[in-house]
Amino acid sequence: MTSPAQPPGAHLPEHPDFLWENPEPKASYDVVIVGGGGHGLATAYYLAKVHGITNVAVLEKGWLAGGNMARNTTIIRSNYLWDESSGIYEHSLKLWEGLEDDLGYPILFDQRGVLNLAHSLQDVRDSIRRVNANRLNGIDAEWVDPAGVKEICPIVNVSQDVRYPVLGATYQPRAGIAKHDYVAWGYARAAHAMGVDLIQNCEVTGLETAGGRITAVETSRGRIAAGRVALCAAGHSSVLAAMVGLRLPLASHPLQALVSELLEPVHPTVVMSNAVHVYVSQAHKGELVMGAGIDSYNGYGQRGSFHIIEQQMSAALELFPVFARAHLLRTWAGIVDVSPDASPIVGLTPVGGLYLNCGWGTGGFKATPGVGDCFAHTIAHDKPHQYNEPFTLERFTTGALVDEHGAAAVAH
Amino acid sequence: MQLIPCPWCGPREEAEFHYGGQAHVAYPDDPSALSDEEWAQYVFFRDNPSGPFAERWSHNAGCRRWFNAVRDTRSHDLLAVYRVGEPMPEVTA
Amino acid sequence: MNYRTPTGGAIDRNTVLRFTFNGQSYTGHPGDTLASALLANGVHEVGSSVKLGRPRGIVAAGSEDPTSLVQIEAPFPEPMLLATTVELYDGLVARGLAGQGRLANEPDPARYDAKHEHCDVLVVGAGPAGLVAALTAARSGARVVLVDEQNQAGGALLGVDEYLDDRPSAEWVADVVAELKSTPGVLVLERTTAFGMYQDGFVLALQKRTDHLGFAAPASVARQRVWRIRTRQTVLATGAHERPVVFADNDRPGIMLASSARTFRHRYGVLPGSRAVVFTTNDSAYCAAIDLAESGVDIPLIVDARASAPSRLATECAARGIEVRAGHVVTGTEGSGRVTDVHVAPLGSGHADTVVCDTLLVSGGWNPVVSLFSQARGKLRYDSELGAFVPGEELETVRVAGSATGELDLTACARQGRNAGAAAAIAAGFTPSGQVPLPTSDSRCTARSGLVLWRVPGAEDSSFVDLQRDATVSDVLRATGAGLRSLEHIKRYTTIGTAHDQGKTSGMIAAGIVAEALGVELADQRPTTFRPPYTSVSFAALAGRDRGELHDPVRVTAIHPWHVEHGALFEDVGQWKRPWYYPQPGEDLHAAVLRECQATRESVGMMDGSTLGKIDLQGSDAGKFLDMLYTNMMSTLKVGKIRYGVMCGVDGMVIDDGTVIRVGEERYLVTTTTGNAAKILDWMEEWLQTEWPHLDVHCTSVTEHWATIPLVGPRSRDVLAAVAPSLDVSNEAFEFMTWHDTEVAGVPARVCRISFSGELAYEINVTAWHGLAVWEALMAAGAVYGITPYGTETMHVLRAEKGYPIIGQETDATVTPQDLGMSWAVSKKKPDFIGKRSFARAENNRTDRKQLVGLLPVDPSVLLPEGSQIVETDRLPEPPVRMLGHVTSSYPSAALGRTFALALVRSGHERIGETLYVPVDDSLVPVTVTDSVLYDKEGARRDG
Amino acid sequence: MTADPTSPLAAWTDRLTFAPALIASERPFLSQLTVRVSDPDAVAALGSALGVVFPSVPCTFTTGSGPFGAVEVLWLGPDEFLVVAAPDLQLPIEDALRAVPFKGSVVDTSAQRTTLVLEGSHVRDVLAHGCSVDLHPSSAPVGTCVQTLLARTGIILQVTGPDRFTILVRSSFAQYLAAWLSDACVEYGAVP
Repeated sequence: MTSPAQPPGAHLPEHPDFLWENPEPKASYDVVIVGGGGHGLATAYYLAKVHGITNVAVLEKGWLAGGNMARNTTIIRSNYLWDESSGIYEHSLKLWEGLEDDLGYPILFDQRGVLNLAHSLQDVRDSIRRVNANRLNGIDAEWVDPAGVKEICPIVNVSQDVRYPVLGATYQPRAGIAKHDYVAWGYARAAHAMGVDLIQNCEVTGLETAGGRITAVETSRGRIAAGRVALCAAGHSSVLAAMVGLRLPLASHPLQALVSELLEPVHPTVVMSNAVHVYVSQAHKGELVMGAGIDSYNGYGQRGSFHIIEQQMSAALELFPVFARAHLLRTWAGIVDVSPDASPIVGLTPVGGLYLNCGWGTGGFKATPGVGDCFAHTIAHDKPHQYNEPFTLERFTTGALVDEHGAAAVAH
Repeated sequence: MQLIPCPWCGPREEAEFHYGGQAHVAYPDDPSALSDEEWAQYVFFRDNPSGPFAERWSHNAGCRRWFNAVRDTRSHDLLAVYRVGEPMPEVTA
Repeated sequence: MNYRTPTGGAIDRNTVLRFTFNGQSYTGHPGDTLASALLANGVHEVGSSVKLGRPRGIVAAGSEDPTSLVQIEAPFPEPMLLATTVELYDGLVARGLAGQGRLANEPDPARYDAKHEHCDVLVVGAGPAGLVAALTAARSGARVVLVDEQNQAGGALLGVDEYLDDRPSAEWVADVVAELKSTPGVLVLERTTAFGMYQDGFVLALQKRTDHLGFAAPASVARQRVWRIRTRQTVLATGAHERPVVFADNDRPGIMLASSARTFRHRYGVLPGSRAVVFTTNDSAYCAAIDLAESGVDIPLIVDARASAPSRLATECAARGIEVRAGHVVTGTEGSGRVTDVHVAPLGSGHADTVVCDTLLVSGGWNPVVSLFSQARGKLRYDSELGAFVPGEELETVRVAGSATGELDLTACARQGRNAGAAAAIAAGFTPSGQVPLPTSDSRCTARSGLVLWRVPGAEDSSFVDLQRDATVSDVLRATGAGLRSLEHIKRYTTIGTAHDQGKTSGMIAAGIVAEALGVELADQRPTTFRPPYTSVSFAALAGRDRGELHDPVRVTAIHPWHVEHGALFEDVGQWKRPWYYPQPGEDLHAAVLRECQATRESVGMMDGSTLGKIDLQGSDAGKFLDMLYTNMMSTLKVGKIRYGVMCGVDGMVIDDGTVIRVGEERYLVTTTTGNAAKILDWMEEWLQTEWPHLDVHCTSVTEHWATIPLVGPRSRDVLAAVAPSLDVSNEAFEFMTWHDTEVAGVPARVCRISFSGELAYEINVTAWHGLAVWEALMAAGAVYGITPYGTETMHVLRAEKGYPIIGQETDATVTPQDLGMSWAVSKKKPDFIGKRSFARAENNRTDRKQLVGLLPVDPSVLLPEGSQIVETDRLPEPPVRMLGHVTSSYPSAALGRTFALALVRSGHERIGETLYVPVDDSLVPVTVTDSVLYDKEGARRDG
Repeated sequence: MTADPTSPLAAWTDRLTFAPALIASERPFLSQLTVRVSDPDAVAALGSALGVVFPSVPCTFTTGSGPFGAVEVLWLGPDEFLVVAAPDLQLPIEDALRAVPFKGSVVDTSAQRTTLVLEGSHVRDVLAHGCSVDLHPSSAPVGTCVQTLLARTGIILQVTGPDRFTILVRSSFAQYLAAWLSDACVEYGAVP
């Protein structure tokens, strides 16, 4: 038995597959990142790697990557409508493409493509509009007709004799999926290796300011002085911001997802359908991973309503009749913070040294490398990176919104 | 699926209701007198607490009445419902 | 070899069922599961493991089994079922799986449904505790639902040969069930698994209704049903699962939980093998040993990890020639498929003996089934004596009884059931009548918890923690060695507990092994979260009957049958089916639409506009209210007149448009777009009820009360005159933007003179009941003019030629009325209206906003694809290319004799006359920017 | 030239017998008026005009008889009622109601919804497949009137007898409802 003073497992030898240590927090850091999910870990990694800032702590109230990172359906794509969104998501996708080598860690990034189905004439117009915008922005995108959909994903029911027939789809071949835990662990391992402290079971209970500048964070493990503080706590951003009197245009909602048991490969790509509210991929091991629309009400309870799942299933079976006898194995919910224009808020705040990264709604996972890089830049230079410059808090005052509801109505 | 106690129809399943976000956000008396910041606060910014939250619901599939509720956003438990115009009741979460 | 006992078991020995497994033919009996039938035929090896390909068998007798995954191939392919939960039927074809199932290629012909059920007391589990709880509640007069996942009640009693009150336990069970089933207000659901527990007493349960009938399942009966149970009070009598102990090579077929072997013996009349070693940490396995020995199984040895064996049971064993070795453990097994030898050694260290056997029965204690309790947000507590998490608190509406609490004595379990049933009934407002007598068992094994032992030290690479995930003790140590400290991380790193069985038997052991590895106390650890569903549920069951034509309601107008009969193709607009166009033989979309447009512009056309939203507003403040909702002034509208209006959200973006008719001094009728009808009514109610309750206005939807028929074109006046003889249709008597009540085709009608096409046009409104007849009357009256029905596509072309936007096509939540060129519809006089303040924001005052303009391809035969982007230069630079906007609508025009488009273009209003470029495939199409009104700019045609 | 009316379920007329599960029948062309009023005196006066006491208890309906014969008044909301009477009375009833001075509104909504009567021993079972409201007689006695969802459509549901219900459904959803009922009754032996 270990003595109570030692943290759990402190007696263990270092393992060849070592991921990260579990240090006691120091009294002070140059940068404290609140939230040890994908975004927090990626931000720490790029701060260390790109900007040489290594006196950094990532504070996580539970276990690393145990929030939305642990609960998402891992879809990665960059086929957003507006230039601003294309910029940051495509930046992210390019980083994904080199991430396994960069981190030296397997993340099972698999560019299997994504189909976004259109079910109405207006869906078709919107889809073609987005494809054209994507191409001019240098993003791979094509419009495929129902036969093309069938060719890419043979199990999609493209019969025109159904309630909401598939009229076509946009296709982004470079889109794909990755293994979310491995992504988080890869970043954590690499950040740790460069000297970042990863501190779990450390809940931030207060933010300390002096003269309009952040000075420290209060935590369940004591006060930690900080030159700069970066908030990366998707779902709980409003609660943290409120600690310095900052009100955000966010609502935190449950977002549910589910998996089936393991099945022989049937689904070679990722299919999303905003109109019937479902998105599906088949993970490497064989389980079908599916998500739905968000639950309507604000909630921090990490649970949603089952009728959302039932509706999602009836939609899924219309699109994929072969799923009838697949079985639901596990359901869960994350907490997504949703902004009025379905775009994130990434940048400076009225409090000096306090930086905000929130409002990703359902799009956070795919942005992980991109926002990590841009947010690290923002923190290091006290100035936004070009790709997060449009995503200010001020846009809600000026009206310069980046309305991505069309791209994010269902998510992801 | 939660039961939501409509102040008129009694408890009904959540699917019959429409969520309306934060309650007691009054339309400004004179929007033209507000600064852009103040107007943005009204249009876009909302409280988003983890804990009791006064919010609006409409019994859409039932009596179509809007009402207010205090709900604990951590447990999703409804702590109180009250009619529009009534003050927010004291609740213990 | 036949392992069926000569007697015993709840099977029908007189009936033989034939089935095929892994290509071999076998027989079994009604009452068998696939697992028991396989065991009866001596088949232990079912499939192989997912990662290592090791042979895997049958470990447990119920839904907790971690290994017996099978694929059903007939009657219909179904993946990943447990052989232990598949009831045998004649003709079953199945095969063992290596971790992955196969989906059918063909559509599932079965029906599925859901049913709501309400009760005062729900009891989950029909073992002794659940039965007594249900009976107690039922006798109080409460509405009771009892669900149980087995095909018959009894729970743990099904797997033993105990006597209750001096008679076979089955008789006691049958009596209780008979009383329950004959009590009004009681519903007993067999083959029904409560899989999810949610807020406010909402419990979901899956009933397997026809699977056990195999090929004989009636097609008209839903195969599976999701019960949506809403209960005031719940008693969870969900029982306990026996758990194994982890040791080297603990995964071979033939290694089985001791109580499960006993279940196979007593419930199915099947012996697990001919020579079985028993390895236990507690008393309960002794009963299995004695039972099996009495049934003819050679039991050479009981290996008891405890320092001393229970003396009475040891004596009984000795009398049967069973050796009991206390203080010993199984350290490993041998066998190329099924187990052939086990290694037994003293706990700690010492010489290992090898014992020959074909079966190894294991008991490592009991895990109360707390999944539903945890889903109900009940807190769990670690019971160190039991080595398991147990319910740690009482909830107001959820009680736990029986072995789900950790209690193992039958009478005590029943007492808990009685108490819980009574308490639940009282809490639901009922008074229990009398006390249900508690049964007493003659069981040999006094239930005591034993030694908590997670694993026997040994070869870590072959000590399996999670048999289905092939996760071993090595994997756990690799995870802790990697620096992982939380159970959740280790679970994810090793995948323990995430397989089909969701860790029912492995979860607790994994937690114990992790705690040992980390040197922490389990009591300080938070158990990993239990998530629904408790057992897997087919997608089809969850989709229920919301499939095919019932997937989402198809909304149709009163005139719909005519459209169908006349060959219309339909467009989905929300839930509505709207005629898109009416092709004549040989016509495609373009040909039909050109014809429809031409007929309408040159003579007369008509369409079914019934889907338009219509809202009746009454009250002294109706005008004031509309002035707040619309950007333009409505209160000044005169009775008898009509005005077009635009609505914005508070953010100043256009949300809807339509016409406002002033019906009376205090009465208006407004129309909305088809897709927004419900939203706009809700929008009005929201403002009225929550913001301006002092206003005297009431809104009532009349969308479906009225059938609406726009009659359009230069001959529309003639057609109208023919069907409305009492109406003066002259331009003077019936001006543009006015309405008249009259009779059309002999029925009361409101005729509005409005135009969405630029032509002379009337909109005829009659009750929906008369819509079809009036439509036919108009067709008849217009025949002489070649009246042409047209659909939404022609409607779109006609309005686009006039530059009228469609909300949702020209707009996308970023467009203001000014952007649409509708500053004329934005009141300068009104002090306020919804959205007005937003117009003053910086972004709204940029000069380079995207504005609605017309585009004429320089080549008049080129049709721009809708959704095309627009650029400034005739050559594309490297991406990202600056985009000026996009094409919102684009059509060939009969009236213009060319193609044209509408587009949102940055600084569009200033660019009129400029040439811009539209990338289409690999070319850039030059286009000229024009005003958005392309047809009849002077508006000469609307008066006919 | 007078146009004949067609009811929303005209195409289903011969297909509404879902025996032995239940018997359904459309009662087309009933006079229906939506009344919005909250002042209790006005409510009483409107009732007097029709010979029926308006329901004061939420989720109930009342019946009465007066100048327009048998009239039902359904509670739809705290200030909203639906007056239902025999066909062809909507205009005189509207006039009679308008003759009462009150703050509120009267709207002829006769064709907005159609009416289905369901009777039979399995009627509760069938409804329970799509309706989450507890229809047990102890919770929903005769006289109950709820607006709720049945499967994926909104309905007004009246309990009019021990095994008898009346459903009012928006006209455009009526065929969906009929198809849904037809399908739900298969389980109870009806031949689709």
